[in-house]
Amino acid sequence: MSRTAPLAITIATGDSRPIVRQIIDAIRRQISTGDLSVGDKLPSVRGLAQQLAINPNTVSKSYAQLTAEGWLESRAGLGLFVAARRDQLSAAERERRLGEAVDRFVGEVIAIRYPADEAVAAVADAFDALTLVRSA
Amino acid sequence: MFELYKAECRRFRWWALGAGALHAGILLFFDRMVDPLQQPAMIYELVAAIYAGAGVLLGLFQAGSYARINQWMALLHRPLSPRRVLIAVAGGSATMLAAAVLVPILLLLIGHGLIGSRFVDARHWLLGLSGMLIALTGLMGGIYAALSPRRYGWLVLIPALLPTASMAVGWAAIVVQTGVLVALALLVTSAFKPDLAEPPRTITGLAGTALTAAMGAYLLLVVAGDLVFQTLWITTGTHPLNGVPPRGGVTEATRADGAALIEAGLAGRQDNRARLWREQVRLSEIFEVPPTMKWLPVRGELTNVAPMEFDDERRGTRWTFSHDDMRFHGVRLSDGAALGTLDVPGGFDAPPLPIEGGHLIAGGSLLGFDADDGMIHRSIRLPAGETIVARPSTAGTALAVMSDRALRLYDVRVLDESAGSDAPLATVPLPGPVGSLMRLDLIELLDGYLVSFTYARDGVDGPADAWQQIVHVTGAGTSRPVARRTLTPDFPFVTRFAPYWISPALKVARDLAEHAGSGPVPMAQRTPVKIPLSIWIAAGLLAALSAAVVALLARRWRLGLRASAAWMLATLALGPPMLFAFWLIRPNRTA
Amino acid sequence: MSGLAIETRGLTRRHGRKHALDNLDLALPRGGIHAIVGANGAGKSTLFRILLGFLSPSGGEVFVLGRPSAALTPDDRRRIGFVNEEHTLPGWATVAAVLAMQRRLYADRWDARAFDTVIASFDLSPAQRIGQLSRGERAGFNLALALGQAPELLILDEPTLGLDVVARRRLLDALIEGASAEDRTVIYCSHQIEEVERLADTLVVLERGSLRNFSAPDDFRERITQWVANVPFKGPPPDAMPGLLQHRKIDGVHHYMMLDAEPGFADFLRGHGATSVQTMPVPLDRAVDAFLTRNHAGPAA
Amino acid sequence: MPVRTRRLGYAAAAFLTLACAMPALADPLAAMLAAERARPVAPRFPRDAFVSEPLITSVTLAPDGSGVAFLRITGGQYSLWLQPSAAGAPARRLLQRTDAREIAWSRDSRWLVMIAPDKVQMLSPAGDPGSGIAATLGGATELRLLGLNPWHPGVLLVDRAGARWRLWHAGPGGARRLLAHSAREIVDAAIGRDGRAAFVKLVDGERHLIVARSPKGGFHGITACVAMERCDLLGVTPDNASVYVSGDLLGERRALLRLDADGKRTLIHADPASEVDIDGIVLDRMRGVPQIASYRGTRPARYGLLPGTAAILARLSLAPDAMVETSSATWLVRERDARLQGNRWYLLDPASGAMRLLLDDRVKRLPPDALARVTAFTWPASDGMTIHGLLSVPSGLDPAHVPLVTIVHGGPWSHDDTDYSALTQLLVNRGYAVFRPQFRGSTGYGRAYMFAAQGDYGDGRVQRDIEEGTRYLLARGVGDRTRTAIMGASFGGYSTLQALSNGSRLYRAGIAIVPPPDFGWTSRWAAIHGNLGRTQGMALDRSLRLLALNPDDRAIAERLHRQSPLARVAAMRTPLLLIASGRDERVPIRSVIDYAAHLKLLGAPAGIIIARNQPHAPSDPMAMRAYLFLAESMFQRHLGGIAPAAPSNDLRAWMVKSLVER
Repeated sequence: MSRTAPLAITIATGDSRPIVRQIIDAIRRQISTGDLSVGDKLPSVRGLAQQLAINPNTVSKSYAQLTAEGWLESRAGLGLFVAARRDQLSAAERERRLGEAVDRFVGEVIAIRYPADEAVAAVADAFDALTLVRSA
Repeated sequence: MFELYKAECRRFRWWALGAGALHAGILLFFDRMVDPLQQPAMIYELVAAIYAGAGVLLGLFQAGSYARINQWMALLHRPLSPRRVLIAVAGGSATMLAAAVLVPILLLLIGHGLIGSRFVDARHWLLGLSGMLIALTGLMGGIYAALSPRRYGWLVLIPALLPTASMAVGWAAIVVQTGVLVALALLVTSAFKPDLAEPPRTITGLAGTALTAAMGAYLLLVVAGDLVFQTLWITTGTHPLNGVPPRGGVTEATRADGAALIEAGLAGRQDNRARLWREQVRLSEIFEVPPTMKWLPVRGELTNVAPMEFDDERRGTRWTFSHDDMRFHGVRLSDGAALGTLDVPGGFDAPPLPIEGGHLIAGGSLLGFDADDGMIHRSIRLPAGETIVARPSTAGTALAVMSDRALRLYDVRVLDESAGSDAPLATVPLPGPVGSLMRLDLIELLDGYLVSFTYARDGVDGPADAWQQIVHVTGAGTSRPVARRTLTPDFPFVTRFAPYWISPALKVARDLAEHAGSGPVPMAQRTPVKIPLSIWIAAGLLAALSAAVVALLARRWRLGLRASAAWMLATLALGPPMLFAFWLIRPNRTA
Repeated sequence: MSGLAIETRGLTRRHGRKHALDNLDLALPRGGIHAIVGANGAGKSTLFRILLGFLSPSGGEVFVLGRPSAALTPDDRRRIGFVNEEHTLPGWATVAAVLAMQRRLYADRWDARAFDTVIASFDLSPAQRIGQLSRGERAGFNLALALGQAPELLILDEPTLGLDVVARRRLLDALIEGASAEDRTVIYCSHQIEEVERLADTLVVLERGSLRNFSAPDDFRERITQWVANVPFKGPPPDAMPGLLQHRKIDGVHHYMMLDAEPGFADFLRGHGATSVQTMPVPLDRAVDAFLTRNHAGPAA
Repeated sequence: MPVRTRRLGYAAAAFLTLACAMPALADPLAAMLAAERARPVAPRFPRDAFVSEPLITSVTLAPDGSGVAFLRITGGQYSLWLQPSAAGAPARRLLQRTDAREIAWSRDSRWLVMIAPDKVQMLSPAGDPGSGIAATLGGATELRLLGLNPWHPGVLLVDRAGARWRLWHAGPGGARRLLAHSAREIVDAAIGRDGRAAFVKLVDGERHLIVARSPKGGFHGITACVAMERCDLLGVTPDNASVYVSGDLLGERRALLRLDADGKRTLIHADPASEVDIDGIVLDRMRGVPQIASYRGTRPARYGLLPGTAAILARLSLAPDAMVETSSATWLVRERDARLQGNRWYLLDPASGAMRLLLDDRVKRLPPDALARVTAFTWPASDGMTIHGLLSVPSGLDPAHVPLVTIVHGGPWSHDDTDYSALTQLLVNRGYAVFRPQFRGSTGYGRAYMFAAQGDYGDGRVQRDIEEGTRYLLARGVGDRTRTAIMGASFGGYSTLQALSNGSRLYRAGIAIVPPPDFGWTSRWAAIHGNLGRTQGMALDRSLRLLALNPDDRAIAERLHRQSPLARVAAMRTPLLLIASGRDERVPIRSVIDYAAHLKLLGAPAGIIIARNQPHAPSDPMAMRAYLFLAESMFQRHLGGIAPAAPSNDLRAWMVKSLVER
């Protein structure tokens, strides 16, 4: 039986994102950055609720969505674990989200009058760094 | 529940200890100065008022501390029925209050009894009990005042003042006080429920509250109504008793000097004899004989009309009367040593009331303490069944002795000669019940007397008939009426009969309650009131009208049919006070 | 017995001419934490008092755990815990005495563990008198007592009011601990949206005695959106904008807070001359604030 | 020491009282009228100046003559004083306040006996132990004072235990000794020098019995005083075998006599003129023997009974009516005269006859020379009996043209004496002649004179004496026939009412003060109700029976009623002022009011005044002043004369408060 991985996340009330959303984002980010590895056991609903001082139902909801999105998987009687990575989104959806992300990015870059080529280079560097971290 | 009781006891224990110590200290102090068991009634009334006041304050404080909504919810929202919560909470404060009141009294009484030279009558133990009952009544009143809806709670408390108006004596007084306490406790129970603003939920609680409130409203209407009425009269300057009272009226008769009164009484006669009498009246000294005392001692009564004791100054002895063995007990004033008992041959018919001049009134006997031989002698003994109801007074060479049946005139020397004859010079049967007699004036004639009886009690602003009767008493002691005139009431018909038309039923109930257990009170004999038919009709119409208003209100408040009917019937029976109570209670549930 | 913890039908309570509760229909299911928010005077306390039978409704019906609230029996009360904002406890009694009384009263269902868990985070001595406790200590003790009685229904009327951050955090922990019990329904009333956001399963918004919202907090939040539009001229008249909660003009830019904005709202604004239109979600506290203040700040309807 | 002070009682001229007597002169009328005509007219004095309140009382000389004790009255309070006899010695106040109303010296002059209504106290001026209460009077045994023990410091007391009367001696410190006891009431006693009761007077039915102690012990009767005979025990003779008695056991008039143990009566002294009763007997207290016998009247006389006494008395001839107290050293003399307002006391040195003023109770008094003389005279009644009377006339005026007021004394068993009288002096000063008849039935002129009334107080001889006296004076040129009035208090008031309603039409106005409207009714009432009737242990009804006024006799009652003012009320047509007392203990106010009401009803010209709180004989000086004003006004209105001065403010206030006027 594996130990529960520590889940170093915080939530902020008063955020424009609901707490469910914040938990989901944080876990996703930790999985993406490798802070959580596949097979890591997540805190129990009660445990996380206590940790974050929130309603356990909220934790349940977050876990449920992450599970539905394929980030987590439930092992009967044992708890929730980080699932093996699969693509959960359709191609079209992925394309749309990329478009949104690019739009936001481009808007911000234009706003700071940054040269486009340097911006593209910076994005490339960021991706490289991400790869390095993961492989490390 | 027991924990709650204990907690409440603990809450007040220091208060109870402090109050009890203070109480004991004050009693001890007064015991040093005077005999606390032989004070006039007024002192006991004052002390009772203090006990009641202490109870009220405690009740207001305790219930007031719970009456705020959060405290109230904290107290009642628990797995206990409100009644049990009440028993625990009120039981705690009642226990502490009763201890603070009763323990010092008992210590005093026990102390008295043990000292030997003093005695404690059964009635004194009851007096202590009564003190406790009154304190607890105050407590319940305070609790009720704090918890009951302000709209009508105060009204319900008015009839709880019954012990102050009750004529009950001895055990009966204890019964009346207990009854009031129990009734008040039941009313508190009915108000002791989560929703304080609502009328009682149970039918019995509601009915009890409504009836009591109706009685309160009745008393308020009768007393306050009269006050308002008279104040209005005075402010508008049309009060019948402003300035010169109306001629031929009751007030004129009660205020007139004796001569004018007797002359007015004779005004109806124009014969020579009456003219001579009138001349004599103008010249004579008028002797105003006090007709009745307010109270006479009754055996076993809790308090005293006056201290039941007198001093033999020559021998330095204080004689105090014991109701238990109906004898005087002597104590030497200098050192408090017991000096035995004092009796009169034939015993006392009733507890003797010491009056001026070393005389005593006891039932039908006038007795006197003779400082020479240190004995009590009987000066006058009336025929069996008659009671002396007033302080004997001198009228020239005669001693006027009022009994409940007759005015008797004795040679004034009857007081001095203990062995002398006590045959009266004249016996004048009273022309009406003694309780209605307001004043009695007489003059001496050459042989005999001319006596004026003015029957006007309750006839000034009350409903009683008032009249004046002149009686001629001959030298041989026979008497016959010689003139009579009716005194016209000074107050309007409407106000005089207000207690009746407002609610005949409540009038009767009030009288019954106040007279219950009164014992033999000869002064209570009154001329029966004649209630005119119009008053009955007015009372009926008012009741019907009130019932109609109740019906209207009940419809507006969407009261259930049976509840509406019950309220209407009650209003029909009790009249406007019930309407008043209904309007204040505003029942909103189909009960 | 219905499956609802609380049910009111057409519940009305008047204080004179003022309606504290106005035809309130509310059905709170068993289980979960139901937060009730509303401005002062929205009728929350009135509702609780009626629920516990300490106030009679002027109209309508109320059921608590399936029982008319006016007819709650001592046994019903045993299953209902209630904590008010003052944490009313007899100030003259000691902690031990109050605890002993509570244990005896609820002997058949006393949950020592729940009590101990909560009380563990407060440093109380049994000999202390209630009157000597700090407000936070008293609140903790009170909540511990309420949880110790293992109620089916726990009604909390602003339990954290006036508490400092530390005490509030402890209390919330205790509540989370206690609320997770099976089949327990918690009704929670607070002005602290943060707490509501953390705790509530259901957000009940009361306004002037009426029910304005009954949903999960996130659902509520999603109903409210903020729009920033650059409209050179006066902008559309407010009465032409159904669902407008708030409108402010800052530096010539119009900020609209919209409830249930229609899909074509951006076009609507452009149609009224907006040169740019942007929309964004709002945090819960602002959403509630906007919702509750619409009738104060907004133009007269 | 005069006998009267030994009686220690309070004598008041009042209805149904029995008092002592005095003699009068034959026919001095003409001389007196001439003398008064020749005197200058007296100036008018303010009315209130006539009222004379006593300021010093009970002045009594110590038997050793060392000093005089007296009571001073200040604002109603009595204080006890001692004035040493030595010249120039200041008076010393012994007690600042005392309840005593009378004081006496013990024979050894060491003790003052102070007598209050309810107790007897003894005080040693020298401070001997034992001062304090000697006896508390009254009580269960009705302890009362009999008199002073003539030999030993202390008093004689009588009380009653069950059916027995007991005679006690009580001395300093209250030590009491039983002297005698009897199944009959003890009313008098003479104590021997051995301190034992030698002679005792007892009540025996309608008579008194004098018993003497037998040598073997026990008492035996020696004589009886019957039919109202007076027999007062004065003291035991030096041989202890006999007793001095003042009484009328021998002859008509009261005299001084000796009564021996075998009942033998020996006259010692009686009025040589056989006219009046003996008035005063002074005993030599050291020896216990009579020293002086005196007789009163306008011709008073004094006789020395011991060797040398007459000589000393001769030196006192300038004050023939003065009262004397003797001692072994100096004598005390009280000046007495109708024109002397208040009192003056002198010390007389018996050896030299020098008199020194000791005490004067008035700072200011009306000048005696400007006041009226009182002259005794007699006239023959229509039945031949000689009747006595007193007359005073205004000086310097023709007596035939002055109004005449007849003042009838009360009692009726009493008499007017020649002391200062405020009423008489006021009326004379205002120009009225004042006639005071000593009608038959009056005392002081012997038993026959008193019994001559024969109980006929209706239309009988008594009333006729009064009216005949008035007519006699008118005939002798005293008084204006058209300006006569009659007044009197008590019996005098009765007589006034009689005179005004019996058809005689002699008087033009009358003032009746506390009058019994029906003599019979009042006597009966008094016999039944009054607490006033006992004289020497004799109940009033017994006395009345002896005076032919048996209250139980219906015939007498009916006669008296038939002839009473009450029965004749309709005949009252003369202006009358009726003054009654609201607290009258002798004439019940009810009877006066009944009569007054009848007067009012019948429209009689009568003014009624009731003094609500006054007794039968008011002692209140305000009452006296008020009555003087009322009398002056009444007579001025109906007899003419000078208008009276209005009452002063305090008097008017008192009258408004105290008098009911109709």
